[in-house]
Amino acid sequence: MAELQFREAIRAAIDEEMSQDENIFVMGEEVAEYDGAYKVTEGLLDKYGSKRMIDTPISELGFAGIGVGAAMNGLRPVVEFMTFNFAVLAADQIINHASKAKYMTGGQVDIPIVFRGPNASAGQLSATHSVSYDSMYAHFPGLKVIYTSEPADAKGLLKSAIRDDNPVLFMESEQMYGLKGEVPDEDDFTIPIGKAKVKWEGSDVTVIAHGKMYHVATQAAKQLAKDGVEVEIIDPRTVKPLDMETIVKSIKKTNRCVIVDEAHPFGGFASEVGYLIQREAFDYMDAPVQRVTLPDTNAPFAKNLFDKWLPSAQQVIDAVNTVTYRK
Amino acid sequence: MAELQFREAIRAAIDEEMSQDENIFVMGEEVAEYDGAYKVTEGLLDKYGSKRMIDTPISELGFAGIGVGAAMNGLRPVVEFMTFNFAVLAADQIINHASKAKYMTGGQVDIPIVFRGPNASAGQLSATHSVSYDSMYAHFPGLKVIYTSEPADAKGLLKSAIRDDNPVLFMESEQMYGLKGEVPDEDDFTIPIGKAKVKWEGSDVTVIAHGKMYHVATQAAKQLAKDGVEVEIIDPRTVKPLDMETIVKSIKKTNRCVIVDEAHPFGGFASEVGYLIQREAFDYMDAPVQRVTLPDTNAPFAKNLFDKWLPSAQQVIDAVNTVTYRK
Amino acid sequence: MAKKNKEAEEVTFTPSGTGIRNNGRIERSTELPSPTRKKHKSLGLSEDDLVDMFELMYLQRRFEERAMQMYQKGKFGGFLHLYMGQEAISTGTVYALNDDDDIITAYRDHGWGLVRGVSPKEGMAELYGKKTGCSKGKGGSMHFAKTENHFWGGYGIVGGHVPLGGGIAFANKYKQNDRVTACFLGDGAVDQGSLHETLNMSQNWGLPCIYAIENNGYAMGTAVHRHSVGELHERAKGYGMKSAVINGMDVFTVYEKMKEIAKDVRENSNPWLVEIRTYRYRGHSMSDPMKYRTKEELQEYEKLDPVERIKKYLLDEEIIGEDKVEEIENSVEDTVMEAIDFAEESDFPDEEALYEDMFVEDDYPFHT
Amino acid sequence: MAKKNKEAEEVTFTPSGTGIRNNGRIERSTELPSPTRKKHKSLGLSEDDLVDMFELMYLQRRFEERAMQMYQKGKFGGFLHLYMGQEAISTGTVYALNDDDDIITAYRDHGWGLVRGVSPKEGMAELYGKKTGCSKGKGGSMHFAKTENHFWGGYGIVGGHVPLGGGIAFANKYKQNDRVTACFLGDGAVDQGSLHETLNMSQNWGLPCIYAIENNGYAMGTAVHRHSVGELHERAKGYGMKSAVINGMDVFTVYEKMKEIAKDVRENSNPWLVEIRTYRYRGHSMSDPMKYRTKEELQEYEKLDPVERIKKYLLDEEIIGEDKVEEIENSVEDTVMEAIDFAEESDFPDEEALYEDMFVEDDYPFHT
Ligand SMILES: Cc1ncc(C[n+]2csc(CCOP(=O)(O)OP(=O)(O)O)c2C)c(N)n1
Ligand SMILES: Cc1ncc(C[n+]2csc(CCOP(=O)(O)OP(=O)(O)O)c2C)c(N)n1
Ligand SMILES: [Mg+2]
Ligand SMILES: [Mg+2]
Repeated sequence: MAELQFREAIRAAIDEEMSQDENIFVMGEEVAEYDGAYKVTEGLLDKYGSKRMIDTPISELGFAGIGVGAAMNGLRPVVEFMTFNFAVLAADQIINHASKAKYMTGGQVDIPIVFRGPNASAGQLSATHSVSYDSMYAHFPGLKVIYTSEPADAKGLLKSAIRDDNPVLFMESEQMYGLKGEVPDEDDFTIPIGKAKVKWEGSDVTVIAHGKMYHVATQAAKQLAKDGVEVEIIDPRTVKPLDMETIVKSIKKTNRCVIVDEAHPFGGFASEVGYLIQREAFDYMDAPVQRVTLPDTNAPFAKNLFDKWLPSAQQVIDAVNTVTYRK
Repeated sequence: MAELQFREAIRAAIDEEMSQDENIFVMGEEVAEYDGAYKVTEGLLDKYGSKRMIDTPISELGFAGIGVGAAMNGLRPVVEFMTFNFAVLAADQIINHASKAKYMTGGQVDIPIVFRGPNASAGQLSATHSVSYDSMYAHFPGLKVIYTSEPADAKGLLKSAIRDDNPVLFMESEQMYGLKGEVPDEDDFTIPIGKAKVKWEGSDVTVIAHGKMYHVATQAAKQLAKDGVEVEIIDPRTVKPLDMETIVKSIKKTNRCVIVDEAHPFGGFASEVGYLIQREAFDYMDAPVQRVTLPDTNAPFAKNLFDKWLPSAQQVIDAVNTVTYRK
Repeated sequence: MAKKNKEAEEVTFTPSGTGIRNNGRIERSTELPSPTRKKHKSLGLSEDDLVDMFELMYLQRRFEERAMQMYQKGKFGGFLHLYMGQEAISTGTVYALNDDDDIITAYRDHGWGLVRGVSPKEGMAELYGKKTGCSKGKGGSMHFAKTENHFWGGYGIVGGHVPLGGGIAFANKYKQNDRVTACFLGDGAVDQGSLHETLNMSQNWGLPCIYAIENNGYAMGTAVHRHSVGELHERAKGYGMKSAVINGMDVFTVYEKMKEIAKDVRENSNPWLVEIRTYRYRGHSMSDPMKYRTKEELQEYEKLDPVERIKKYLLDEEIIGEDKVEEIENSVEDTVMEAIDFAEESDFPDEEALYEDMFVEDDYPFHT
Repeated sequence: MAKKNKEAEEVTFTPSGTGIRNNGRIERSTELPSPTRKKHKSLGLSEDDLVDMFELMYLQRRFEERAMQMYQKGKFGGFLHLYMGQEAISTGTVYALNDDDDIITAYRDHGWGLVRGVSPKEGMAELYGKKTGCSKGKGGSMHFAKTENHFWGGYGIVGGHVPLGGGIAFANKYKQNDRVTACFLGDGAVDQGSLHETLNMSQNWGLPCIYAIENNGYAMGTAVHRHSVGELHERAKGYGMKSAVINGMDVFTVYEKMKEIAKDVRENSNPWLVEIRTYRYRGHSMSDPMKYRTKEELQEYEKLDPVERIKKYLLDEEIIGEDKVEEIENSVEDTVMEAIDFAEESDFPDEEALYEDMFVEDDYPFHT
């Protein structure tokens, strides 16, 4: 096991895959000569040259589409969005083209593309730079969506994503890039897409959290442990396809569930999982599923408001108290 | 009461509002000289002239943004998308600008704009022309979202939308434009945004359905009535803000619920409402909430596949049977 | 003073339309550049080529005339955007390009499919939504495709396929395989930002792609001058890109110019923006009342019909005689009628097909 | 043959960067057009105007230098994109425009706010995220705004505000109020499709708007020739739009040209595309190591510093003396320090503010 930063784990995944298949290339804003806006792709230009490490203009719609076209024609693009907030400009290429072209041509094209980059908020960056988009894309058929919380998951799943012959959205967090974690050094370590992981075992309540929120959940769980509440934390890792089996199994044990989600409430990941739990485990629930999400407001700049806006460990604790009828 | 087609009701709403306030104008593809791709705006060019009825190029991002800018600067644009499938290109203006500019300038701007047009599928138009977008936009703070099922609701709510000082998305259905219904002729008939309506009363099961799906629900309800099952149908009319009060009240009576939604399942309207019901009415539920949605696939062209793809009355009946444990 | 004058003026935004609100004055929606004067030999086309070209053009025309009838009879649903009038472009282009050069287009794609190996049977079956269709009945009229023949398909989001064309060209350059991409788009698509973004990257990166606008005078009901300012090919100027304006009613001209351009693209790996002027004979789709144009305008272009033109050339140059023409026309008619029979008799996709072609794997766990 | 040569060549896409991967050869990222030769009088500027201009430019500079220090001390968070080096553009423009002409810009907006009535206190408090900020602390550095003074704000999505600028101009034309809109964007924003769509509509509809590119040589770490092909102002050619290239390091030049252009826009209700060449002295934002440019390049532009330039003019022309300059500088310094004190002492927004300014109504039922 090596201890790697999140960004290093992502870089290693890209690097290992690029070295094995020369049809893989990286494109995006500042990925090459600048070494990545957040240094994720640092050093890759030196290693792979300007044919395979491509700086793009600020033309998200255009370069996303060029990526899709290149994927149709035999390449394997890894397209970086500086953040998924900017990918909204490319939504047509993701939603109307990447996810649909195979179907509407009766399977004549494959689109082995990865769209990756930071998702959701990263400190006080205001309303237009803080939204979490994994739920939105998971809504649309034809896309796989991954948003991991730890370096090992990131590496294993990104390698799988790059090898996948379908379009995959791989989401990261600017604020987690520096986070360190053990990453298996085994040759060709991959994690299958679509498998959740029980990361903390516990019998009192199931907390589901992915991406940056996983760490909010663990903070809460540590606190709750002091109070004798044993939390089971499941990190779905892959948002779509969603591993409900692992979730339902846990719920059948704990009979209570809190979902922590960095999206807004309406129709977010928490909503979907909460709905499915009541459908799949109705008879096992001792309390309604609670969710901890962003409020239904835009991201404010002011520090105090921003802190209030972001889901907190305290909110998770409160929700756990609610479902366990402790308070 | 006059009997109006859906398109006539929408046109009447626009016409009445335009005649009262000359800051209201309509822009979009083919809205003026062509009289509307679906004849919704027929005759308005003759009445209001080319200053207020504006044909745009196929530049959804650009004209949506021009609409937002014009709204900031004192006008009240009614922006038509030929369908909301094409509005994906304008998503940045809707999600990053219309819904956020007021907040991030600390309230300095108001954006009284209506984006309207047909939503979801309209027969065999294939994958890129068939998606339902009300849920997606409802996810984002700062937007009101309306998708009505009957001409009277459409007229009353569109008038309210045009008068609203916030950005409103008003969704229609190409397939319902010819549908007739009674519309009150009272002067200045409006319906407040955010109020659901119990459209059928019944005590056995609550069926929630809006837009085109409302009619699928009524078909099912008629069939079920023959079997002695009394269905209560609630049409939320407004997707956001969502009137959960009316829904929960009904559920407390029927203890069972089926949601019919024209979106895909993951994180759609059905998911949100289903989640909220378990949270708000947990102790009243005799069965898990079931949903009838599109499958998690793109829209196929072939007639047989398309018919299978679209939610059907039979699926609603099956779901009602499930929640009533009749089969 | 200036101010006062202005207030007197009425404010308008979009220029008014041809013939309708223009006090009856008729403006031709597009001006055609002159066709080439060269004869087939100096263009390097054999007599056989010419006969084949005629057959292919007539096939496209007849296929659509019959498809239209079937549509009107209610044999199939969805949109039906007819290419009639524009056949010189598809035909001239495929003759100008190598067989492994890549083509992508918008939803007005029947002609493009037929010239690039979608058989009339596969095409008609696709319109009918049958499993034997070129896209297995999943795509319908807007999504003909035949990727094995380097026809990447028709796409329904206006302007959406333009970056895809750029991406196909990007991959060709990456693989150094010397293939040229031709990306066709309508005049209406010129107004989409995706074109601008793609042109900038294409020129800056030297992508071997021809962006070819089929300017048929209208985007739906909007005449080209109403939706796009200036001349469309002049968009190239902003990027220092090579450009051309071509008469699209004459197959020789399209062939000649596209061949020259493709050669330049192949040799220099640079993109072109080409405006090919043409005319669409039918409505935008089947439900179009066509009030935005005059009968006179339509008639003027019908006089220039590309199918008639090549037929006349064949006869005038005595390459073939009336009897041979008739024989070809009859055989095409038979082919089309067989295609209709084939489509009628073919099965709809199996119900499972709903879930097929979504993902590469067979066992994808669909969300419910 | 041709083929062989090509295979030998290495494929590359984006041109390589200035000085870094260019074997050390230094290319200036932009070439400055000549400044105007006119003196202030023939430009119609009084001596008082000049002194005010200097003060305003020095205020922008000093405000940001101090803001930078406070940021580095950790007094506030978020992005901080500094305008230093570009102050001639904001200053020349506001003097050229009427007070009720409209201005909108991107996130590099401090200078724009300060010249259009955001007080140093309101500005600094906004950076600190305090309720006394111009945007109540909700927007931060990227979202200065003062709509009562027709400054519509800074926007953070590159290119996203360009259609907003067009829409503001649209409303002005609609209302026939004779106001001109100036929409500023970075060189990087030129590559967004939104610009293309907006230019086409603006030209076709005659919108009274100046689209002004502040070409400061770089979009983040990417030199302009690496992200945009050709000359930026030439994008206008594709639309038959009026255009100009302006030296943006000299406030007189900006003033002169923008005044002429605004006059034309007001009289003829037509848009312009203007490229104003300038230079950003600091990194893109606070975390930029600036490896993409050479120290020499930066130094060359520092020699042309717009603030120093007007100061020198004042002294050379003996409009004011060193002592008066010092007095102004001291008073600006005091103003800025007071602004910092004000920001420090101001309160954060009340917690309820989280839900305010989302909707017009007070009782909107937020979803939970
Ligand atoms: C993004 C988008 N906006 C609107 C439409 C609806 N629409 C379909 S075709 C069309 C006109 C396109 O005209 P043009 O590009 O000239 O092509 P033509 O039909 O003339 O071949 C419009 C507006 C669409 N399909 N996609
Ligand atoms: C749509 C979008 N893509 C990417 C970004 C990230 N980003 C912020 S500023 C910037 C560079 C913009 O450069 P330019 O337009 O030249 O403005 P300058 O910073 O030089 O003033 C980038 C890539 C963004 N904010 N929005
Ligand atoms: Mg056209
Ligand atoms: Mg710049």
